[in-house]
Amino acid sequence: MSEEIDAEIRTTHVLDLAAEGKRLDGRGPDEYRKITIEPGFVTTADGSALVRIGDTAVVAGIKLEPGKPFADTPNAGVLTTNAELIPLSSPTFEPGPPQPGAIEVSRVVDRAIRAAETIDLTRLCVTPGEKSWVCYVDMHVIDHSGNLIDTSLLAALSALTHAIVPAKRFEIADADYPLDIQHYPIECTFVRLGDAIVVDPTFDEERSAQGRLTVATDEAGHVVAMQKGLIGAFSPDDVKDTVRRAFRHGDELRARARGGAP
Amino acid sequence: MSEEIDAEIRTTHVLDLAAEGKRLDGRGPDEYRKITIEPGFVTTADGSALVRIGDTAVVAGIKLEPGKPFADTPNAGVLTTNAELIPLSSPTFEPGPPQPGAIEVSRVVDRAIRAAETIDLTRLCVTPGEKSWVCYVDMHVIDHSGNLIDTSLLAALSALTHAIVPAKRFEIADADYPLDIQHYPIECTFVRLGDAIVVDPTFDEERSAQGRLTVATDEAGHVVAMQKGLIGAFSPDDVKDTVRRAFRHGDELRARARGGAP
Amino acid sequence: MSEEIDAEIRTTHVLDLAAEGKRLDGRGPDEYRKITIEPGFVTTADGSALVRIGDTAVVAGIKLEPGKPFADTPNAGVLTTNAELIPLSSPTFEPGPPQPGAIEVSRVVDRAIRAAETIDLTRLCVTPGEKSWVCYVDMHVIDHSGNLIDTSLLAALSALTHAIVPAKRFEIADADYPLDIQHYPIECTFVRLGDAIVVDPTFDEERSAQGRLTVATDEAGHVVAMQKGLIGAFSPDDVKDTVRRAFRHGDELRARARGGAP
Amino acid sequence: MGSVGAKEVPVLLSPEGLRIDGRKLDELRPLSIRAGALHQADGSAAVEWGANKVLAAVYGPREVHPRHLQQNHKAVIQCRYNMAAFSVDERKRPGLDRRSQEISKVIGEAFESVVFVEEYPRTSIDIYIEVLQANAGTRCAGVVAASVALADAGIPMADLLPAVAVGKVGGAIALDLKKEEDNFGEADLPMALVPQSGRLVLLQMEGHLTEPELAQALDLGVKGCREIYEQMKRALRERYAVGPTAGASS
Amino acid sequence: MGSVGAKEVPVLLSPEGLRIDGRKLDELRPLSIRAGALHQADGSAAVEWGANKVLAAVYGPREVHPRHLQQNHKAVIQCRYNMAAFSVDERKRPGLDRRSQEISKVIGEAFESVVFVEEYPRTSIDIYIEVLQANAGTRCAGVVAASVALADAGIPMADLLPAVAVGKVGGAIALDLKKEEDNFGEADLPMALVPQSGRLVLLQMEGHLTEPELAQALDLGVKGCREIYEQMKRALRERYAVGPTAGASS
Amino acid sequence: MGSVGAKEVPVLLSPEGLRIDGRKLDELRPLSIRAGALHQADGSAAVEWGANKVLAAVYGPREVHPRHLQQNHKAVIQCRYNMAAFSVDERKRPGLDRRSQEISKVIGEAFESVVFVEEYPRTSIDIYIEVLQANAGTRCAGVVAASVALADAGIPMADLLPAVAVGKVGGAIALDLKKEEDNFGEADLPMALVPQSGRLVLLQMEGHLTEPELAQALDLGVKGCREIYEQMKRALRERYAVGPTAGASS
Repeated sequence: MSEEIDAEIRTTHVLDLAAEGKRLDGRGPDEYRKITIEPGFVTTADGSALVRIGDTAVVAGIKLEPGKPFADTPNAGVLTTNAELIPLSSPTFEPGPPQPGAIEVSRVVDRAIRAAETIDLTRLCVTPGEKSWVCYVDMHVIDHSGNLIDTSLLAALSALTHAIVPAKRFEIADADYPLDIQHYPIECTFVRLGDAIVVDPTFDEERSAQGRLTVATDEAGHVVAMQKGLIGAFSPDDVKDTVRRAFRHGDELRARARGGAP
Repeated sequence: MSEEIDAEIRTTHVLDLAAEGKRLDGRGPDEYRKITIEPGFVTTADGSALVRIGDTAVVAGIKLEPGKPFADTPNAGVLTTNAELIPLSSPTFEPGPPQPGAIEVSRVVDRAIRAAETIDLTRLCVTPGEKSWVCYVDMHVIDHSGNLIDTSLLAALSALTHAIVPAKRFEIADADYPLDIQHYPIECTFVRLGDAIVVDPTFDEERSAQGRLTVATDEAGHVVAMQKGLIGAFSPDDVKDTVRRAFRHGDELRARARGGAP
Repeated sequence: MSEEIDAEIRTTHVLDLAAEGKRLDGRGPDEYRKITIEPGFVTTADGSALVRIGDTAVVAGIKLEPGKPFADTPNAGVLTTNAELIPLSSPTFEPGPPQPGAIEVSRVVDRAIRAAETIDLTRLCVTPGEKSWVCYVDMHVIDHSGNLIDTSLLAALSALTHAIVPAKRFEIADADYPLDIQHYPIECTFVRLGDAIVVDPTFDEERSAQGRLTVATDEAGHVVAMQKGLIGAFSPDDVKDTVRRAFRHGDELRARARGGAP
Repeated sequence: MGSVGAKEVPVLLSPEGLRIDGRKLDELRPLSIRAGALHQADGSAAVEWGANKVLAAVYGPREVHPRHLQQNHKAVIQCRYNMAAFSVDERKRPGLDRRSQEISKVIGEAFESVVFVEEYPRTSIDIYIEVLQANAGTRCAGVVAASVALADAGIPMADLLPAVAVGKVGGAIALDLKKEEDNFGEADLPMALVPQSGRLVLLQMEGHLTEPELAQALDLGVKGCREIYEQMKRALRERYAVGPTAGASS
Repeated sequence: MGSVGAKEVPVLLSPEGLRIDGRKLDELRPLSIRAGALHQADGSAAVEWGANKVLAAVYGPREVHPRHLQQNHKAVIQCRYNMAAFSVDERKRPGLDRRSQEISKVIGEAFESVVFVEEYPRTSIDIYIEVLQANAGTRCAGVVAASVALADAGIPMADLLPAVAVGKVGGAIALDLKKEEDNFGEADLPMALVPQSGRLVLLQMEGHLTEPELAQALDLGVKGCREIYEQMKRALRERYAVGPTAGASS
Repeated sequence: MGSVGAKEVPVLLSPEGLRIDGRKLDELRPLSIRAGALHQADGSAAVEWGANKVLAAVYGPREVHPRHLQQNHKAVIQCRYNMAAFSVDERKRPGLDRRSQEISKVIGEAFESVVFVEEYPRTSIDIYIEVLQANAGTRCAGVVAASVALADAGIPMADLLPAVAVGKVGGAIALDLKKEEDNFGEADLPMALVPQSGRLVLLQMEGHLTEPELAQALDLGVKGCREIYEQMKRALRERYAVGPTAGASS
């Protein structure tokens, strides 16, 4: 019960600050927390990265294995994206099958990667209709202080960018080779706090939010995916304004994901 | 709690009426509610029907897909019957895995279709031991006002009767062709209400019942399946009498399912 | 609640007796309950045994079926061990998916069978990389009065010892032949009751125990598996002493399992 | 029945009217019933019937689990019919398949028709049936075993529930089918009888029977149930004459 | 969209600017809405929209199940969007896949943004959407149906929620995509509008749109929603003018 | 161990008695422990041990979920050991397999042997262990990490639990096996020690050891645990000397 009251007090505080154009951690409405990217974090993966945005941390790992293409896309490899919101990472997550929240993160990240045509799936075909690479993108959330979508996609993209296709190990080619990245989608998430719409929400801001909006952009000036979440509403003008901001942030984050340097 | 008392009052009322040979909706003990059959209701299915018995409604859809025959019947296709008692259709159904009630409906309908040899499964074999048609019969209960078994089987039979094997789409033959129906099973369900045994029970009658008995007959004068359900008992003479009544109703309903006309 | 108090009283009693070097059923600390082995108990299995240790009873059944070898062991058959702790056998078991306790029994028995190289899996290969026998060892606990691990392994071993590979039925060879047993692992389980460490615990002793230790030995003088379970601790000297006792018991039980005679 | 594409149907009935195992049409397979076969259960029984081996255990009246199934005015009966992985020719995956769930339901309803459930409000009476070796007729063997187990547990009931399947083999109505008869026969009709009222609380059927055949099958089944009833009572008398004994096997 | 390795893309837009079914870019498919289509539900609606057939039912406010989801200061809204096995070309396995779970979540959140949940603390309002026949735009059809079902159930809301998807086909922004347009189009953007506030409570997007295209799509969607809004109100007026009628089909 | 049909066994021990990575038989792999590595958990630790990367988090004492597990006289310890999909060579399906469930059980029991659970009746102390990168010995790394996480969370315990696996490679008893040694070695014996009492609360074994070898392995393991114990204490001193720091990696 005290937990519930505590949450209520924090919500009020977050909203009061927002009304004055302020945020709990002193950031401006259009400012991300500190971002660090550590590519190659997991050597058992074919590609990996540990990404932190503020106190939120996600480890993404890529695994490539030979499999069978889908019947309706015999000339293409298979991409499988999965986010695990494990109970280690937050007092609000419970053990058990994936909850709607975890499924939403998986699917929103998956949508951006897929719609942006991040990897050319036809290049993952080995024998049409028979054999193709299955590319697993697993995102393991290890610390949840808000904004899981942006952190997870950034981790996935960084991991993909450095991934090596283990063609030699599986005796499919004479040598391993880097996974071919065509496009670099970046997701930027905003929440409404009263009249303010702020980027990169913390956990407390998400809990206080009156609507969440994620916009994924690519490096060529396209919006490739969007997702409105949580209880709340956005006007079309809010959306247009948010898209503009997402393009600005997208360029900066994209450079980070591609380089992997701080 | 008021829900529980309400149910008890209704039960008493149903039984009191039955003792006078009456039913809540004015029907005689051997009278079905109004039946309507709408074949071809779902165009995405290879065969379909919307069947209503009174306020109960079931949509059945047939899907035929190439698959593998079972090891012990290499020369036969595969028949799979499934009833979904979705929570949309009744306040008593909950989301989640199929409950025993849904499984019973599926299996009792399946038993009638299978025992009657409704379709000649050997004609669904493509290459013995390797490839055969899998015939899915999916029954989607959308309004549950009692007597799901009879409604579901009638919907399944009507859907099968009009089903087309999509042989061209799957490049197995040059043209699609109608599914071959050999026999026409009909299930008639009765419940005991005190000394009375009435056909086509409503939801309230099922809840008040002291036993339920379903008899499936074919057009050639056979009983092909039976199922006693719910708490309650029937004497052998009750059963014999019920079988006689099931044959009478069977003929009438069969004509409806075959024709599809009202 | 009275159930809980009852358990507490029994625990105190068990520990008090143990302090005097006594046990509830009058046994010495290093004495097994009466053991009976009934091989061939289930004729539908390819090998089977009903084993009782005191009031604990387990039926093990072996089934051999053609299947596919694992990719990393193309020249070997597959061994699958499963213990079912069905609710019939104890008031403490509930219906549903396997609980950690059932999984532990399965895995500890499996570990002993596998580590001891009980059966030569390479002899279960039919066509390397393509076809091999899958050997299912199913242990069905039917009466749980303590010491499920020892009883289950003894049942599994007795069943394997008498198993016949159904090569003729599956048209893999012209005749059936006995499964080839290379080694005979035996598991001996001990629990700590205060300062005493007693073998073959009853249900009440397990519930009172301050640690459980299982030691599996083979006929050639090896420890092949161990498992410490329950809340409690053992000193290295306790373990060494227990191992010595396990070898002694192992020889006696092994003779029983191989012979199947009382 | 209805085994599509089956290779060849064996001769199920000799010219003399005898069945593949030499039985007459109205003859039961050998049946042995032992009450109190298990130690942990509040009541139990082991049944060997032809080549079937079936155990039943009863726990309760006890707390209802899960809690929300509790009923204010009566005990709930929870029945679980399960087959061991090795009980059939082709290994069965552990756990309840749809067939087992259906059988659990109809057996539970059969017992709820005779147990005086209103005597134990807010409790659960749990019936567990385990098939260790199957050879047609396991649900009936399960009902017989569970019935004796309930009596062994001291649960008050209107009556015991003898049960048997009747079928049609080689054109004739026959009592208590064994596996080959069930596989290649023309009909299968399992039933459970309340002997004192003469009413059926379990009844299922699959196959092809004309109306007269069905009537004949019902009558033959009732007759079979009455024979089994005597053996059930005998098993219970033995149990209480000689005191509790142990062992699931004979 | 993004159908990797698809064989050949059909011509989705004629030289005259007409779509494969002859519609103009800003034209909706035929839409019929019937309130009160089901008997058991507290409120219901059947929607046929192009070749989509979707049902919605509302139960509640009622007891929360499972109990631990109950909230002290408001009703919880539980939404379940489900597709029948036969509703799509390739048979769908029964039960909620990940796509259905995501859609259930965003639709539930959309309705929680307009329903006056604080009026019914400690209760559940359950929204069930069943897709019987799918042809692109089923989540929007589901929102429209659920909206009318909620009104039919008498649940107080700030407004109805018209919904529609906008997409990009043959290079042009188009309203209310049908299946071929969705499969081979360049973008898909489903949305749900609160007409009185002009705000969006559901918004998703996938594909490729430039910033100006996105702005155009939003505006076209809002326009489409306002048209649909009129039809929704008409359906509710009909329902209460002529009294309850039955039947999921027209 | 026991890798049936494995192609060729590498030389695990050089003539000089050195192991494939140059270690001596009683030498540990490099171990780094960082307390307080996570922000959300009440206590946490990151362990890098050879090529293993393992995290542990502790939540509690807090409400028990699900409720019926609550105990009146003590806290329940719920332990979940999980491997990330990418932590092993062949991708692991997400979720707990049977191996993980067994390990979760024995680790939970090990901690319940040292945590003063009776101080927090009716609560749950939840231990989560996540293996991000695996190279043999992950359960021991998990115990070490969880131990430090419990201390970091301020949970009162009789002692920390150092843990290590001993094995047999190339005929010799060796401390702290790495993956190739584990795969091709002759035995594996993981253990966890209560240093102050000198007793073991976790002990498993698989392979082939004679009685004298087993005794030797136990003694070597205890020695290894005592080394690790010093590092665990150092990590906790560092944590409280320099104040909380962030970051799962070094």
